[in-house]
Order: sequence, then C-alpha cells, then structure tokens
Amino acid sequence: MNVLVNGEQWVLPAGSTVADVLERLAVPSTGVAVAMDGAVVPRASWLRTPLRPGALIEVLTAVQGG
Amino acid sequence: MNVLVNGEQWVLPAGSTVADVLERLAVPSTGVAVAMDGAVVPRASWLRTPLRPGALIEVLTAVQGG
Amino acid sequence: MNVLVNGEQWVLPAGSTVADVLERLAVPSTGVAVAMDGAVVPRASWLRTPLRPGALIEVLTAVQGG
Amino acid sequence: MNVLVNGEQWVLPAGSTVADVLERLAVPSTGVAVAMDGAVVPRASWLRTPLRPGALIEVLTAVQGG
Amino acid sequence: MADDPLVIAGREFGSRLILGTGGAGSMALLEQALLAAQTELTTVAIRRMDTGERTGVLDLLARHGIEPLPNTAGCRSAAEAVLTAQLGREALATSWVKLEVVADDRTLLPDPIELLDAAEQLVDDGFTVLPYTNDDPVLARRLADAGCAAVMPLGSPIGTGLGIGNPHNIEMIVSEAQVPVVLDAGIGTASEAALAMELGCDAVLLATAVTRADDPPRMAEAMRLGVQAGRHARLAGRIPRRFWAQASSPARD
Amino acid sequence: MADDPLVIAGREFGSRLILGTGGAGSMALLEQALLAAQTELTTVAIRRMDTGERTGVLDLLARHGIEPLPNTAGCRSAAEAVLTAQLGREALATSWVKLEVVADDRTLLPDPIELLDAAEQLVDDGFTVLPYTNDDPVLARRLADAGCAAVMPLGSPIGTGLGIGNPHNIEMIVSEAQVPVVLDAGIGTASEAALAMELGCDAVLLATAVTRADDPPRMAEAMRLGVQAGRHARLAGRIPRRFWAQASSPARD
Amino acid sequence: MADDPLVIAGREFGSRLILGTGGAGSMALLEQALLAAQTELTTVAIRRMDTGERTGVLDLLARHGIEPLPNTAGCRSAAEAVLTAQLGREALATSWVKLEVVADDRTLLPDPIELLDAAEQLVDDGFTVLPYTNDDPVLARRLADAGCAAVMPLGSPIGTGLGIGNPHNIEMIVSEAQVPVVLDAGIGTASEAALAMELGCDAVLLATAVTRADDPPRMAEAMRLGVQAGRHARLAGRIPRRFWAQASSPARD
Amino acid sequence: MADDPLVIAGREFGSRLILGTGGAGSMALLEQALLAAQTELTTVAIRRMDTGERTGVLDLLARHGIEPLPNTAGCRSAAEAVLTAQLGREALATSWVKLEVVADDRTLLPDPIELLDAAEQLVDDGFTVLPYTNDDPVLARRLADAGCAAVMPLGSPIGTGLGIGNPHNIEMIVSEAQVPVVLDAGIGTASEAALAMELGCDAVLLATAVTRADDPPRMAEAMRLGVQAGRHARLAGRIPRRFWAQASSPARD
Repeated sequence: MNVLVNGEQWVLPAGSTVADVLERLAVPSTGVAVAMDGAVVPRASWLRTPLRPGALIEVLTAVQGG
Repeated sequence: MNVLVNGEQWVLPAGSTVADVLERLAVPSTGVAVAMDGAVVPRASWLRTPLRPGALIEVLTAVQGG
Repeated sequence: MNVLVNGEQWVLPAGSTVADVLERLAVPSTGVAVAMDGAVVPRASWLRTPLRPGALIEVLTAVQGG
Repeated sequence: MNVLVNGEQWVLPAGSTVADVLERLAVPSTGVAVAMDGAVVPRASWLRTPLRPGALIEVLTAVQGG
Repeated sequence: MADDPLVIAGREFGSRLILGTGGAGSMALLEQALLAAQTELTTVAIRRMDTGERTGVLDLLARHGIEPLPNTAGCRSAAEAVLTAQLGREALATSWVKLEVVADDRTLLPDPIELLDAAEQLVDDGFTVLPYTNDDPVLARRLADAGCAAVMPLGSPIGTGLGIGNPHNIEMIVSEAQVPVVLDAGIGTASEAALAMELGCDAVLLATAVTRADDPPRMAEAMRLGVQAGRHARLAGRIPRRFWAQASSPARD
Repeated sequence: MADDPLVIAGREFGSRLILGTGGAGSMALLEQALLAAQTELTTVAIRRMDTGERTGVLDLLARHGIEPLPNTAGCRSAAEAVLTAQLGREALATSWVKLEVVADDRTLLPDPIELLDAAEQLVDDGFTVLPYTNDDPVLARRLADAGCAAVMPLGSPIGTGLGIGNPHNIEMIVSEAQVPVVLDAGIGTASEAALAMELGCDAVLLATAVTRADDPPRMAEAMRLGVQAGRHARLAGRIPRRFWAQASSPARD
Repeated sequence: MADDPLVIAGREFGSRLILGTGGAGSMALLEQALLAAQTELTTVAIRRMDTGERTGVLDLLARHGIEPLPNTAGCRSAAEAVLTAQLGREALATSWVKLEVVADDRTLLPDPIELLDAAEQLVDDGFTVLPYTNDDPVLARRLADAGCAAVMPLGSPIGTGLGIGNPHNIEMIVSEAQVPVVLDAGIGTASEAALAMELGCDAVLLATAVTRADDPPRMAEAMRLGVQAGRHARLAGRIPRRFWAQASSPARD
Repeated sequence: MADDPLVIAGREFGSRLILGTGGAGSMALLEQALLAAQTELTTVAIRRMDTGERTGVLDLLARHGIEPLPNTAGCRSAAEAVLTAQLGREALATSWVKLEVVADDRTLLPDPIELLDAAEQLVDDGFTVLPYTNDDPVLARRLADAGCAAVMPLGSPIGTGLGIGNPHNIEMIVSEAQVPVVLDAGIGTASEAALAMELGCDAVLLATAVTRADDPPRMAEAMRLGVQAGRHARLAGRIPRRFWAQASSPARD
C-alpha cells in the first residue's frame, strides 16, 4: 500500500496503522502530532487508525518560530 | 389605509400608489428616491406601484455630507 | 555700621567681620558660602574679613533644584 | 612689479593701478568687485589706486550659489 | 505645468481634489469653497426629504457642473449600505457610490468585513464602487480584487485632523495598487494633502478640513494648491535624504 | 486668493519663495526653474573671476528682473564674512546680504558666535542683513535685536532634504519674531515647504531641493504651489486636532 | 517595584515580555536570550518532522520551565490555520494558540477576513486564541467580541523594525479593550517596547529584534528592561506636555 | 549584564541616570525617588539661606552617599553664572558645576554667547564644567573645545516633557563628541530616556519628569530601567529597518 509521508512515497503492508508510520520514523513519545488527509489523528487513536491507501500523512513537531 | 411615510403615520385611500405619496409631498421630479419596505421603488414604477397597507415608505434625497 | 544681609538691613558694631554675621545667623559649619559685594569670601577668611560699611552680604546654601 | 591676481603671479610695470589689472582681464563694467590685501577697492577708486608691490589682488564676481 | 488627468473607471478628471460637502456653515460658504477647490466631483449624503423641498445642494452642484457622488455615510451593515447605494443611484441617476460602512460613532472607522461584503454586492449590481477603507494594505487589495474602481484609505479617523497617521501603510498600498488610490479622511491642513500626493496617492478627498476651517474658501484654495504641489513634487523626483550636509555654493578659492 | 506681500526692510515681495541658484545642472534648467518658482529674489555666491567672462547668472537674473541676493557661503569667520559681504555689495550694487558663517564642511551649520559678530558689524556698516541661522530661538532673537532685517532659521542642515527637524523651535521663533522669519535650508519636498508656512514662517528659501531634483522646473513649480498652499492654510485657520472622530455627514434617521 | 501580574485567560504571568524563538542563529544564543528576557511564554512554529529527531527547542523550553505557545505562522487561510492550531494542540498538549493568518509573503500582514473566521472557529473548538492582528481598532474589537483571550496588534510589519507606526491606533485599541492588548511585531529597539507599554499595552511580543540583533542576549535584556520601564512609566502618570518651559529650580532672589 | 562605567573627568559612575532634585513635593518623596533612581550624582541650586537652618537636601544626599552637583540655575549672564559657580564650590567643597545660563523665563533656553563665555572662565578657574546647552552640534563642539568635561544638550525645553525634539542633532553631537554627552532636559517619560541612550548619549539628566509625575518614586524606577534599556540596546546593535516584512518562522512545507 502506498502512502505519502511528509511528502515522501512510502510502501507499507496492507493494514498498517498510523502507529506503524511513527514507529518507522522512531518519533519520540511527546511533542508530535499527526494529520491524515487534512485531519488530525489524536495520539490515542494512532494504534487503531488504519492507513488509507494513498493517504497523505503529515508528521509534525514544534520548531523555532514566531 | 395606513402607511408610514418617513416615520409619520399617513392615512390614504385604498389603491393609492407611490406616486400619490410623492404628489402629496409635492416632491420635485428629480433628485428623489423611494423605498417601500426596504426595497427601492424605481421612478418608472411609481405610478403603477400600489401601497401595501402598513407599508414603510422612505422618500429620500441628497443632502450635504461626506 | 549698616550692611545688607540677604536683602535685609542690619546694624552692626564697627569692626564686625563676616564671621559675626554668620554667628548671628547661627549658620551650620558646612554647606554655606558667603559673598560680599559680588565676590566670594572664602571660609578661611571669614574671621579676618571686616565688613565694609554698606556692604551687600549674601549668605547662601544648597536647595532643591535643577 | 610682482602682484598676485586671483592666485596667479603677474608682472606689471611700476605705477600700475587696479584699473590696469581689470583692463588686462577685460572684465565687464558691472558685476565685479576687487579686493587688495584683504580690503575692498571701490570701483570709483580703481583708476587712482596704485598696486602695492607684492599685493594680493582678488577680482570677484557673482556665481550660482546658495 | 502639464499633468495627466486622474482616471477612475475610464472617466477623466482634471482635478485631483475631491471635496465633500458635509459640515459647511452655509450654502454660500460651501459654494465659495467648492469653486476655490476647483473640484469636479463632490460627495453628498442620502437622507429623508423633510419637506417637499429638495435641499439646495443639488442645484448648487448642477449650477457649477460639479458631479455629485452619493455616499452611504452612517450605514453600519452591508445591507444598509447596499440599499442606500441603490437609493442614491435612483435619486441621482449615477452608478457611482462612495461606499462607507462604519463600525461605530466614536471612531467612524470602516468595518472591514461588512465593507468588503457590501463592495462585492455593489460591484455585482453594476456600481462603480469607491470604498472608504482603513489603511490596511490587505483590505485595500481585497477591495480592488473585488472590482472596486478605486481604493480610498484614510489618513486618520474622519474629522480628527490628525493627518496621515501611518505613511508606511499608504506607501505599501500605493506600491501595489491596480486602481487609483484616493487618500480619504483625516487631513487637517494643506501640507498633509501635499504629503498624501508625495506618497503616491492619485487624489485626495476631504471635507471637514475645509468646511470647518475658520475661512473655508481660503482653506479650499490651500488644499487645491497643496494637492497640486504634492503631485508635482512626486513627479519631479525629490532629492535623497542624507545625514550630513551638502553645499549648494561652490567651494571658496 | 488675496494675500499680503512679504515685506523685508520696507521692501515688498509678491512671492514668498526665495530660490537659491546653487546646484543647477545647466543655465537653461536654472532659468526654467526660476521662472516656474516665480521667485523675485535669488541668492548668488561671490567667487573669483576665472576668465574675463562674467558668469551668465547675472545676465539671466537681469533678463527676468529677478533681484540677486549675494551670500557669504563658505565663510568660516566673521572677518571673512564681512569682507565677502562688502565685495558682494560692491559687485552687485546692493546692500542686502544673505549672511552665512559656517563652522565646518560636514554639517555646514552656522557658528553662532561668529554669526552674531558678523551680523553686528554688517548692520553697523549699513547692510540689510538676512542671516542663515540654526533653529535656536535665542540666537534668532539676538540676531533680530542686533538689527537684522529678517531671521532665516534652518529646517535641517543644508542639502540634507531632512525637512523641518524641530517644528517646535520654528514655532517658538515665529511666536516672538519682530522681523520676518524665512525657513532656510533642509527642505526636500513641497509638503515641507507648506509646513514651514503653516508653522508661521513668512517665506521659504531653498536651492538644492529644486536644482538637484530629477526635474528641477517641475519641483520649482511644486515648491511655489506648496509655499502658497501653506500660507493660505495658515491664514485660513485649520481645524483643531481631536482624538476621536467627528462625522461630516448628518446622522441617519 | 510592585506590579500586577499579566493575566490572560485567567492565567498569571510575572513577565510582560513574550519572546518568540524564530530567527536565532544558534540554540545556545536562543537559550541565553530567553533567560535574559526572563520570558515565561514563547512562540514556536509547527512544522514537518524532518528526521525522527525532535528539534531541541521543546527540551530547551522544558529545561527552563518556559511555556511554549504554538503559532500558525505561514497559514494563508482559515482552514489551514485551524488545522495547524489543532496539530499544535495535539503536539504540545496546550489549547493556547498564537493565531496568524497572513495575506502574502511581502507584507506578512494579517488577512482580516480569514483571521476573524479562524478565530471564531478556534474559539468554538475550545482554544484560547491569541490573534496576531493589524492595528485596526475595529478588527481588534471584533476579535475580542468573538471570544479571543487577548488581541495582539502589530506595531509595524513582521521583521521590519519600524516600531509603532501608528500610536494613535494602539491608544484607541487600548482605550476600549476588554481583553489584554499585546503589541506584536515591528519592534526594533528597547525604546519602542517601552513606548508600547506607555501607550497602555499589557505586554509586548517580539522575536526578530532580539534574535537577529548583533548581540541577542543583550538585546533581550534591553527589551526586558524596556518593557518594565514603559510599564512603570504608564503606572506612574507622566507629566503633561507643555509648549513653554517650566523651571525645576526656585527663582533667584 | 555587564556595562562600562560612565566616566566624567576621570571619575567613574555606575549609574547613567542623573536625577535633579527640583520640583519634588516633599523631602520624603524626593528621598524615595532618589533611591529608586539609584542615582550617584544629583543637581542642587544655590540660594539665599532664609533662616539659620540649612535645607535638608544636603543631609539627605549625605545620608545616602549621593554626590551633590551645584548648578547655576536662573543665571542670565556669564558674570552671574561664574559667581554662582564659585559660591557653589565654596558651599559644597566641589569643583564640579552644572553650568546654566538661560536667556529668558519663557523658554529657559541657554544663551549660547553667555554660556560659552562662562564656560571658558570657569574652566580657567579650575572647574569641572558640565554645561546645559541646546542641541546645536556646533555649540556643543565649542564647549568641548573650551575644556568642558561633558556636554549636556537638551531634548526639548526644561519641564516641557516634549522629549527629544531633534534626534538628528543629538546623533550629530554624539558622532563627533570627544567628551561624554548627557541628554539634559525635556524628557517626559521612560521611552524617551531609552531613546536618548539608543542615540548614543552616555547618560541622561532629568528632574521634572520624575519629581512632578503622579508617582515620583515609580517614575524614577521607570527612568532607571529606561536608561539601562536604551544603553543595552545601543550596545546590542539593533536590527536594520526594512520597508517589507521578513518572516521569523520557517516557511511551511
């Protein structure tokens, strides 16, 4: 299954979840947020939120700014 | 029939038109506009526009301003 | 002998000195300066500086200002 | 006789006058002023004002400015 | 000295001073002020006809060939402003309108949301819309994008005489304007009208500064001259500002 | 619109703009600028005659009936200035002088001590002295008390185009002046010339702002209009400044 | 000297200086600047995670107990801003947001229509909304009426260092504000931060002026002192301005 | 944060705020203000001793180790000022003097001629002369050349609270000063004290702004902080001013 993660093409096994993406990215447990197809995926739902084939995934954090 | 003309109570015969109001006011032929119930009544329709009982009539002109 | 001290007429015995004026005024030992006829009379000379009859004596100190 | 005219060395016959300098310079009859050794030489005196040997002559006029 | 005409919605004006008629002490003073200002376009308000009498202002303008520009002064909502604009069009047989939608009586500042809404409706309805706006370059751009024929940013609030409070904003508006920029409101004296033109405005609109001056006709003359002065200064290309002096006379020998 | 003439030392001038001739790129541009400015009095410097040729500037001024006002530009001491003034009087057959005694080349600011000294000597020598001074109200008063026919405070240093750096000082000078006040130096654009007049100055003297503008004749026109605008605005009595707005249209019903 | 705390949405802050983290040359300089500023609240942006690494900024803030305030910098529409705010809330576990909806990259000025729309949506969604707005008193009022916890008008465009372009607008905003007013953007130096407080602002938010100064920690110190100075001056009640002088020493006898 | 001491005539001061004692409503308020200002040097006037009592001000200063600086306030001529300075030296056993020679009571502006004359006499007489001068860079230079230990230009006339009327003059004075520059007179509020330091002044002297404020001790604190803020800002190197915006957050992906 293909998804776009932060603008890059990823191929993942069917049934992968948001959590799988974050695991691959080895993101820390805090300071991170995820959007799929323009909607926030709350941390509590990461494990049980399947990736939609072709989904646009954004993994974000806080940086210096403003 | 009662109508409110520029905030004043008028009593007019049934079937009166916008033109009748203007005639009573002896308004000049130019520089005047009329609104009935919040909508413009074009000059061309004054003669054939009957007054709605209880209508709010505004007769306006240009004054110094701005 | 008449002298003018800070604008007031004083009568003093002949041979009076600047020191006599200051004694009468009971001025403190510091923070004071004296001018006679528009010239400073240094502290060291107060005792030995006779008053000129009709002299203009100014006794001054520091006040809030500036 | 040597004189300095507007910063240039000139050699002139003894007895020369301010007028001689102006004639050599072919200056117009108006709009000109002359100073010798830091003092104005009035127009009326040009003919009868002999040049002092070694004199500093300044011949001036109006230019754009201010 | 030659100058291009001011062109708004394809129409040419020789004068770059638009004088409002509000606040004049008498019709006679207003007439003298209008003539001294040599204005070709002047604002009027739309109000109830008290008697059968039409106020003299229209006749005065007609007598001197000055075009009346109906405004929507006093309107607080897009709906009010749109109706008032339509009544002005009906009364004066012109599709031009000075659009005002103010938020409150204390500041008389435009309400940006209602103003843009009204502008869009009136453009759709075929009006030539000249909106009175604040000095926000973004709102000015959105009004122009909505099809307004000009943008009329304020210098400072109506009637304050505080002049041009934020010249930088006016410069930003001018630098990207696709339509004429008319400095409207806040001008108190002639040097401020001149400054507006030097900043690149295409025209100046004012009323109070003239009509409430001690001598309205003379102040109208002052404003006419000030607008021309600022316009020519803008076209003439001013000298750069420098920190240290530069002599205007040649060095002495 | 009617205005009183400017009167200096009993002599009347219809124009309140005095244009300096320095800095012009060509005699032709200078001529156009002088005509556009409609000036009646213009400054010239006194310098060595390079050739037998007299520079064309005097002929130009004579041709148009513009009075030359010799200055003492570049002088650093009272002695230099007095001699230069006397040479100017001799050359131009006028007892009027624009007195300049500057302290250095970087600021070209007047030296207050030397300036007052020179002014006193020249007044004694029968000159009509118009001193270029800084914007210090005390020095302006002392120059007037010394018998100067006018005082000419700067707006900002010569050639900087920084305008009127301290309007409060100019207002203080005007408020007590017994002689005409001519704003001299620093003006960069027309709105600043207008402001000078609105502050109460009787005239404006400038050169660089016109002669070094991209289009000198047009800037001269702008300055002429700006000075008139500011003068009329001063006479017309401007509206007071207020914090909150004041409507210029009647309230809606 | 004693002062009340700044209270936003019921939360107290001892510091009235909010320092943004953007533009710092290094994390070390940022840390020194944050400490010198003694800020308790600081803005961060929400961006893609490039690697698995979290940027050090959150750890830095946590280490010093400084509260991060996520912003929506770079958003051009209400929709973008709302999503970014929600992601910031998710990432930082805070319902506070500095709301920015800018119209273009050249001015970075807020788009009033989109800004108000986003503010309304975020308030409905339970956010504590601190909107970056222009200096229009009407828009500030509408944002407060929409339920924003503060209004943050600009002094001048982001990063320009032009200071407070229109103090009169800031005074009008303060005079009727029902929520804290935070002067945001445009400050270039300490005297401008002090002026913001003297005009009645409750706090100052800035980044570039500190992070891009030659010596960021020292400028942070300057801003901290400037904000305190302006705050105390406001509370102390300044002397009135007068045209003529008033002696501070007693008259001589 | 570290800063060099202020050095005048070889003497070091940790504080760059010199507070005058004039105008205080009570000795108690003055004491609180002096302590809040943390000033190390303060001006006093020399006046007739009414009774045998010495006014409490000297004891107050002695109690807190604050150095009194006698002034020549109210003197109109060099002769008056020289005598008053000599009496101050005699009374306070100090050779330091704040030299004031004013021209009139309405402006309290210095008389440049008398001031320079008095300065030259007092320097010859061994005084450390700190002259209160106007903002003329030429007079400031001549005072420094005459041997004054500092120059103290005004921001605006004494007691007006008009702030720094002509920052360009102050910048010119600072740019060439060979001695410390102390901004003296005119300051009304803390942001103006900060601005003075940002312009490059070495210290600020003020009295009325503090002693006549509604809350003198708090305003003294504000001034102390403002002077420090401006000093650090000057040393920190402010960002350049730019016409268009510059983002402080990274671009969005």
